[in-house]
Amino acid sequence: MATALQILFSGLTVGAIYALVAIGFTLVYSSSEVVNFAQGEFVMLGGMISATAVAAGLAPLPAASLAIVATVVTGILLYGLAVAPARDASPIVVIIITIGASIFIRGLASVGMGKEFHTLPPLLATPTLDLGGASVQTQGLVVMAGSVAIVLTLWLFLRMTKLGRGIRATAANRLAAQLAGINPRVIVGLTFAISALIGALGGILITPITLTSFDVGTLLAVKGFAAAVLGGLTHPAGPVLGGLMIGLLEAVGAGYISSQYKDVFAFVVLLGVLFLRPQGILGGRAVERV
Amino acid sequence: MKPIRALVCAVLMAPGLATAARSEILIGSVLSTTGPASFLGEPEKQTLEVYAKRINDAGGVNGEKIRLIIYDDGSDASNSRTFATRLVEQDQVVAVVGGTGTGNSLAMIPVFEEAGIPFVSLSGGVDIIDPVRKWVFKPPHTDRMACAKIFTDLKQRGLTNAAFIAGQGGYAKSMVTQCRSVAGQYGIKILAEESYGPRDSDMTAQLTRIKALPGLKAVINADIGQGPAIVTRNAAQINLGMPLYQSHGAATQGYLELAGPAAEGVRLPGPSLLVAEQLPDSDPQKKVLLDYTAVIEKATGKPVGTFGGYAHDGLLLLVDAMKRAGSADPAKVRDQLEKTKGYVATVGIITMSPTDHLGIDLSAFRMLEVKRGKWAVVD
Amino acid sequence: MSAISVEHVSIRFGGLVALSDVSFDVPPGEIFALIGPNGAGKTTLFNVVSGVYACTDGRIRFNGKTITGALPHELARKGLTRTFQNLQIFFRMSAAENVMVGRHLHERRNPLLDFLGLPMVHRQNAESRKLAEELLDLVGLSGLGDQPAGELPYGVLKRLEIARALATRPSVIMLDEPVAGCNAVETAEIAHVIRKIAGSGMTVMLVEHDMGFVMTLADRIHVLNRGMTLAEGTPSEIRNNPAVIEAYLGTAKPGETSRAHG
Amino acid sequence: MRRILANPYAPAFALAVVVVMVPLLVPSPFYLRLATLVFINALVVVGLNLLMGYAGQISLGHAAFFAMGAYASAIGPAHLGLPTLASMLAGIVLTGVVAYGVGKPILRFKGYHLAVATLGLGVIVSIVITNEIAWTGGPDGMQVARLWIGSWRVSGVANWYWVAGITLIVAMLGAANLLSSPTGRALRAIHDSEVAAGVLGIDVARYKLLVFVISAIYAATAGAFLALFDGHVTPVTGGILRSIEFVAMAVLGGLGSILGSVLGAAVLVVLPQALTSFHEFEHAILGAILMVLMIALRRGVIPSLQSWLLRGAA
Repeated sequence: MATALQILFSGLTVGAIYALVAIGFTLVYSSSEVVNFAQGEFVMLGGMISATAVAAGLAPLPAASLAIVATVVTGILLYGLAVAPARDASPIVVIIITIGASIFIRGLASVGMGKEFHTLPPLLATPTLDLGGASVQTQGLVVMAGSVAIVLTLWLFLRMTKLGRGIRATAANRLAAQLAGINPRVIVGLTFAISALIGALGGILITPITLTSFDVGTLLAVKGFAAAVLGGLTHPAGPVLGGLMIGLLEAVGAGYISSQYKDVFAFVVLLGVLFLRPQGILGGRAVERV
Repeated sequence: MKPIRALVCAVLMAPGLATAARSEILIGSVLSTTGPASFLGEPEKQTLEVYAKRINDAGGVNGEKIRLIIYDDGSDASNSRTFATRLVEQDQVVAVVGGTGTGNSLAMIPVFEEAGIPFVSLSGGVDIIDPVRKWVFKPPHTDRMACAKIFTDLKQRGLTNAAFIAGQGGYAKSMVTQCRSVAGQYGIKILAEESYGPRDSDMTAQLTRIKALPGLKAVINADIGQGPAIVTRNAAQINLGMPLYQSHGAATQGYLELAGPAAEGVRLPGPSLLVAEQLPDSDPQKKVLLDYTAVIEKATGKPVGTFGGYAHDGLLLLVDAMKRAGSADPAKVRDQLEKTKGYVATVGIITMSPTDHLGIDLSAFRMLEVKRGKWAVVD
Repeated sequence: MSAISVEHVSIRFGGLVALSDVSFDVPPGEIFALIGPNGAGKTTLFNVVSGVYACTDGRIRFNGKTITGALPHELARKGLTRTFQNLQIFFRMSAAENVMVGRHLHERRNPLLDFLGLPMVHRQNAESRKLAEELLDLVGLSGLGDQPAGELPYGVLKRLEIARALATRPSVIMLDEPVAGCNAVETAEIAHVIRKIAGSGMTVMLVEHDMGFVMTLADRIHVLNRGMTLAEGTPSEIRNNPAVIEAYLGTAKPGETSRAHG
Repeated sequence: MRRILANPYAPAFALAVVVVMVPLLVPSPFYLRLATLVFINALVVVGLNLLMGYAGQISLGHAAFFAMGAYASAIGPAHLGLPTLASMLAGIVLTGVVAYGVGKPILRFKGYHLAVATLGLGVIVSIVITNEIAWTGGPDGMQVARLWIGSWRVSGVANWYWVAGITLIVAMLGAANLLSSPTGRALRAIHDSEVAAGVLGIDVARYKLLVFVISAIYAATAGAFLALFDGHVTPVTGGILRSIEFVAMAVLGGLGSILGSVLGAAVLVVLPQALTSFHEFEHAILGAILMVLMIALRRGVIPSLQSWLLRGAA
């Protein structure tokens, strides 16, 4: 029982990390149909800049703020300089541009901040908690709470504010939104900024668990992308569900089946789910129109 | 079609810009300074650069300056081979020191063997020098030696049932494979071999599974990078309740910082480099170790580690052989490398022979334990 | 025996009933029109008959054989093809290549021979190309064969789709709004083409909002409203049917040209 | 000009000229190795372009097929006692069979789902290669026996340059043949409109599977060549980053352009060599160049240049 609970917590912790990465993917995708493969670099910048600033003597809070501001600026620059100029290109070309951007950002980060691994102190003073015979990292709970809080805040923002409604309108019908006086370039730029913010925040929250280095973004982006697609690219809660599912599958795979083949297990189940629900777990039903 | 042909030619010509001035000794190096093995490759690169400059500042080798040409293979063995070809054909180096991962070294060896250029590998795999190859030498400890050191310690402590948890990189897999092959000789039974992915952030599921094994006495973690720190923290988190061993891949200051208090009591086989100050003054290695530590800390502001030490030993072995040969001629340098005798390096005291291109024995490793956040010698 | 029999066909999307218990028969060689206000289910019915959608209930027969649930390419092989309301042109090909794709079923197609580029493949290409030119001539697009399809105007593409469908040598051709967006001259040309192909014995089913076009061309007309059959009969019967008049006046005028999904 | 650009065989002819010219122009065998690597990568990318650029189906897992060809050529002689040539050919056929079996279910996916499914395929193959140490040597890889064809020992760059170059030319000719045939028209039709292809009698699922298998065979052949050329193979050969690199080559050169595939491969193979003089800025510059090229030539280098040239000529 305690073993099962321990494995459950492991899965939830990892899943919450994937979810944090995945949220950024879905936000940009739903407003622009672009999959931004540089999302992982936002996560990296959040963690790396904070850790570098802390190592340089800054207090954690200013360090985190600096990291968030710098990452958001990066997100806006990425949109303004690289994605917006290619807005009429096909999605695959935009994806390659974001991959180029992620190589570029990673390259600069390795020069500017070195290739060593870094960590950040956990948010809470007690590092672990005993729950029902299993031990869980408090930071894991922070990450879970953080991803739920981010999704809720995002949901409220999209529903309750004028800007948020503008994003939703652009997502639903770009042309109609444009006719209603919404500038889609501003809106998509905004979603890049917000997804950079979420990425940076995520990077800061997960670093005490995952540790960080200049190249942490690549594999996180791959897992986050899978989580986003699994959950449904357009549903706000999709990434959380998708992330948690992949995390749990990996933990169950590692704990009960084979730790070498846990990713194989997770991917096979993931593909099975996609067969049954091609629109993703929470995605809306899509009927092809001809 | 003309512009395209011109373009192809222009692009193909581009790498030809770097040509050698003949008054220098060109030493090539291919390292994994990006990709999964960058944790090893980066300190190797820093060490090579710092020491090349020091050697030149001190007058060079046989009156000539040395010039390093370092390429990053991105941890991809096919790239290593391309760069090895480039070093031989294009840059026309006289010797090569490098090869971060075992796979990278193995992929390059045929190039150097065919060209007749001495190659000092920095990788851990025993396959590199066993069987002995004419042009290939290797100062680093082999993984098998690390296994032997850990198993000896386990046996002494009566902890004969052990389990492995390892990453999926070359270092980790090679270590586990070699340990498995010698475990029987030390009377150690390996009850489980668990694994985790390259960027996994939580290994409690695997550790929980291991912890539940009946009769298990110790857990060994073989990996480099962030993996050992996370495993150490997770082991403390779930209260593993038995000794945790790391490999020499974790023998860095970075590991201590990342793992924090969770590392207390963790043991690992490490080079004397990490405990140089604790060595008695009579120890022949002490001066070399302290010198290396001081030089690197001054030049890079970063603490020394096992892998940077390998690069130090590799480069200086080559230079030593060149000095004894009185020339940089590849064949003469190779012969002198093979005659290296009692050379004091960070990994140990190296004595090569036609049948041994490794040149160190088990005494090169010390069993270290983390005590109050620092390395302490326990044997 | 009917060329097409639709028997009690219904289809639901989630909770939405798009077609409910629709039945009709189309005898061979007839020009049979489906009309109805927007959202009546005309294109959905086309999609069901041509195998693009699977119906929830009911049966469809083609020359007496049940084809319910068959895939589009299987129906094409049996001799049933169609055009689309919103153009489904192969924009990255030339006009002639579009029509040559329609020849697919009648070409020898062995990937290995194709890969090797044997002379017989080239001979066949030349043959297909010649037939494609003939069909382009038939729909009034002579000389446009080498034009990239992406650069042709809407009215031309409508006719290109008809030529492409004819290339499959169907016994039943379904035309979804063949003259939508065409000017009077083009409409007359297309009406002429449809008469010509029907005259050769081919069965034509069509959906069209242009009432003048439908009334002069169709042998019989089936009227749908909100997924259900409202009426069926000859053009003069339909023109005088009170239920049809009410349905149209109650929603939209018969001549409306909105492109909304049917 | 327009006629030359429109001729489907022009790219293969152009490459044939390059293949003959390069050995006369380059100063050292290192350049021949680079050229050979370009040919090998281009072989994968030409196949991938048939899949992505003509049939419109994405694959983020083609390195899996590349690695299967490579490891088959290594494992046959090492563990099964087969001659290298036989195991290479068997490996290529086997990869085609695997692509058929895997493609059948996953090609039902479209767009990003297909991307994730093929990514999953890549991850799975890569994990198997990494973990089945007894067969594959694990992350450190394994040695590959030399290839003998009759009494000809195919080794060294002088041999492999010609083998890879000529194979690439044949592969490009085959691709060009395919595209101007019923099969190729069916594939291009599927790209523009699956539903229209269907009502014209094209068995969409079958043709997707066919082109998936063809592209897998191209990749496996290239993988076998790389393994035999290098004499050593490691799991990085089949890693997901390699898959993404192939896609980047195809998109950079231009989807739907065979010549573009070769150019895309050439750029991404040669560029890292040319950028080594920037030392630690190498990767940042590579990323920046990739971005700028894609923004400026957003349909890919060759299609963008072609339309520019045509406009100039008109």
